[in-house]
Amino acid sequence: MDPTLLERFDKDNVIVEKLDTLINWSRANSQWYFQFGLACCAIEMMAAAAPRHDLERFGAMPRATPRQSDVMIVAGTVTLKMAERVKRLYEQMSDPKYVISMGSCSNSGGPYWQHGYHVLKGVDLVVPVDVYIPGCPPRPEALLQGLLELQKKIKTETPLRKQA
Amino acid sequence: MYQDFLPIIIFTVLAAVLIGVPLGLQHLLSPRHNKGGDKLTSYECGELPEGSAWVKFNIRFYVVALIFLIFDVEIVFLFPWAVVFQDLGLLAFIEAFIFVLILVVGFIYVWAKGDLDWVKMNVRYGKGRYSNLKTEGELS
Amino acid sequence: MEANLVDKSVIETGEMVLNMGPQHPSTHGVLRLKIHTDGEIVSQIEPVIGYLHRCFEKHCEKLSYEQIVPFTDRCDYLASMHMDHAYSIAVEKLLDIELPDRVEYIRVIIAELQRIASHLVAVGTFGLDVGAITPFTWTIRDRERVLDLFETLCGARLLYNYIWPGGVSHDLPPKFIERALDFLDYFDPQIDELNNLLTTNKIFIERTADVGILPPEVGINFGVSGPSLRGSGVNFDLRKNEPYSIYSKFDFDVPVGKGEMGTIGDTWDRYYVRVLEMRESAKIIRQACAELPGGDVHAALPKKIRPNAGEVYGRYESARGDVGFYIMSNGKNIPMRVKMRSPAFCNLSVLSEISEGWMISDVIAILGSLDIVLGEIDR
Amino acid sequence: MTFDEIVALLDTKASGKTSVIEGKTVISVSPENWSEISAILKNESKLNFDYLMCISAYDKGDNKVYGAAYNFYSTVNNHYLEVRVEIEDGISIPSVVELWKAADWHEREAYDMMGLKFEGHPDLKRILLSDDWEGYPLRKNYKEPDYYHGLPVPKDKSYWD
Repeated sequence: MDPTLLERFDKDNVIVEKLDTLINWSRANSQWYFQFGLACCAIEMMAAAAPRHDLERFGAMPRATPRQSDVMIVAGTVTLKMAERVKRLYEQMSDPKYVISMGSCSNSGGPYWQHGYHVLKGVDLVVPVDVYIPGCPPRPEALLQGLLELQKKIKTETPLRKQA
Repeated sequence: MYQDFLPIIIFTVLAAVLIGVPLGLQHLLSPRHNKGGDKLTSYECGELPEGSAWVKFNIRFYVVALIFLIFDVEIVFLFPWAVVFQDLGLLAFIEAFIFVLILVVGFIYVWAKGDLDWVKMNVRYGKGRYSNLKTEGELS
Repeated sequence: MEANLVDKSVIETGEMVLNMGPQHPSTHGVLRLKIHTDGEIVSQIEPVIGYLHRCFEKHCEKLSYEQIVPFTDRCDYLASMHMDHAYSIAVEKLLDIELPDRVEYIRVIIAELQRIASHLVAVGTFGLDVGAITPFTWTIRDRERVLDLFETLCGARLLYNYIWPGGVSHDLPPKFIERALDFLDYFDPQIDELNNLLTTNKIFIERTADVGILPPEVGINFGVSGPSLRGSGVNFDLRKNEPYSIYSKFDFDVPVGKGEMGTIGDTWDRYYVRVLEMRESAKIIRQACAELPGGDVHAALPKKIRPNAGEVYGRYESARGDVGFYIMSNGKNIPMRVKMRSPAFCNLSVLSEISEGWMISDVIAILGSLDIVLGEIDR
Repeated sequence: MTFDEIVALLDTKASGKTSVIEGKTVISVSPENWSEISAILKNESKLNFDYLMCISAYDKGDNKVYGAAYNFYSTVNNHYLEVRVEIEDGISIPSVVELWKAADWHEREAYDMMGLKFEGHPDLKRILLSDDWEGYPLRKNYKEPDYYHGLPVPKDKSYWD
């Protein structure tokens, strides 16, 4: 695997790199997540943001409005009454935006899949999801790993080249 | 003659560059496809806003804005006076003092009439610090 | 002659309907408040709930008694041990099982640890609502230690499925009691630190004293319960008035709002009752750990729960208030109807009554002091 | 006061309006005189039920008879009472919002979940579900809608096997 940008600074303090990679590097390491706590997973997201499993180490800072956030962490059960709001909030997020579906409730309806008449069976029916985190609720470490997966995904993007 | 204006020219050019370059970069690098649709609707915690913000506000907000305007203009008058204040001597100082004094009288009147505090709370269960603001609240 | 040049009543001013909608950092979950404001003064609030309605009562009509326990966990996800305990007490009342003493003691220790953890979150987020960031980081850090205890106990951090009708799923792991007592020794000075930081903080007092006063008779009429009602001076705690389980064996006193910083029943009192309650819970845990008897934990676990037809209403004192389970059974192993009386549901209904005339920032402080959890309100 | 004393007192106050369900410490009241009985329960000094714990709407199972179980508690006299009001579909129960403000949301929830109509309630509309939801979910004969606002409600299991 080619050395990451950080390792190349060990050898010399000036590196030459494609603009795509530099943009991806900055976007990946500053994922401001959109405080979108719905249910039990929100408490685990809060615990992930708290001192023990600190999210800020990875540059993930909680933002309250969709205008200033890049990542929407859907943490909890999305009910049918809430589905349109999730879609509208996703639309109102500023580009480039990503979605992490945290917890089995937002992945696929979770424990409420069988008799939950008011539960949306998976948030991907409403918004495009980038990373799914299993668990009910997933541990804060699982959320951290979800963010790292998203970082890998962002680093493979080509923001400047004309999309196909 | 021109020496006086050189710093101003440098200042405006610098400002133009410092603002223009980031805006240009941002226009170049930012993704373009998501500019319309729901994105431009006003954000109200996920809901569609009900009613409009163009509501007939209470008159007291306009009064506060008016008072601010008066004292703002007063300060504008004091600026040139402050620049040449040294070589005008005692007379100018007294005149400015009278000018400010007249406006302070108006300020005291406005303050006493209570037009400055626009937070007019009438609390249902007001006690302790807020007991004077009670409405017809049953609480004695 | 009063120069009444302008007849002010003619100039009627419109009200702006402001939406503190389902996604808002300070509504403690997906709660929407339709606030009618004139400038910044709130004239009327209409809470809209149901954004987290997960059909708990429909699940109870389709699942058997043991299968419902994970769903009661997910109702009040900040104090899920309390919900399991309340549900188990109701079902045991229906089956009238006799529990071994060890199970009762374990349940009391776990319930009081859970009360400390839930109050820590309530105090932390209330500090956040009023603008103090540090208490949140301190309280959640201390709460992590309680979650470690629960993790050694049953492997889960937040939703445990630990207390079953008739007993508990696992016995205490070795050295659990020493670890719990270590936590309590570590925890006592932390409460004093929290008091120095937040409770006696001038800005905090200015923001919360005399704000959002809940008169006792209004609270009782609205069905408010728990620390929110005790903040108004009503000495009503189910563990004292109606001692279920073995709470009669422990001596602890019930903190009641005394209006030290303002009047009785204001936001500061509701907050301070929770801080004192954490100390009382620590006292109970110490007494329970000292007298923990031996014995088999799975002795009274029924193989098949099939209660005879009848109804039962089990009451329980959870971290948010008075949880009730009204279970109607018709003899089958699936209940006919389970209705959960949610304390936060009634506590929230009093919000529009006591926050009339306050400013929007005060309404956020009042909402924080009521300590609501939306999973339990919407069920 | 024990349950029998309460029943005796109620008989003296409003004779014949309440009946005890055999084998259970529960009073059953017909909708017509429920408002009168509830006034007695609240204002009578010896009873003084000032704390309405919860209203549970239940379905008898034969798609015709529905009911609401009121659980009362008195913080002053420290005693309990459970009252049941049963109705056929379509008849409405008099609301008790003026006596206990806690009933306001509980009655809206009973209407939302079970379809019990409470006449005299300030604004009886759905509290948990959205306003354009058809059907009352907790009824035994409730069938889940297939689509709601274009979103599939039942779990699509086609890609499972």
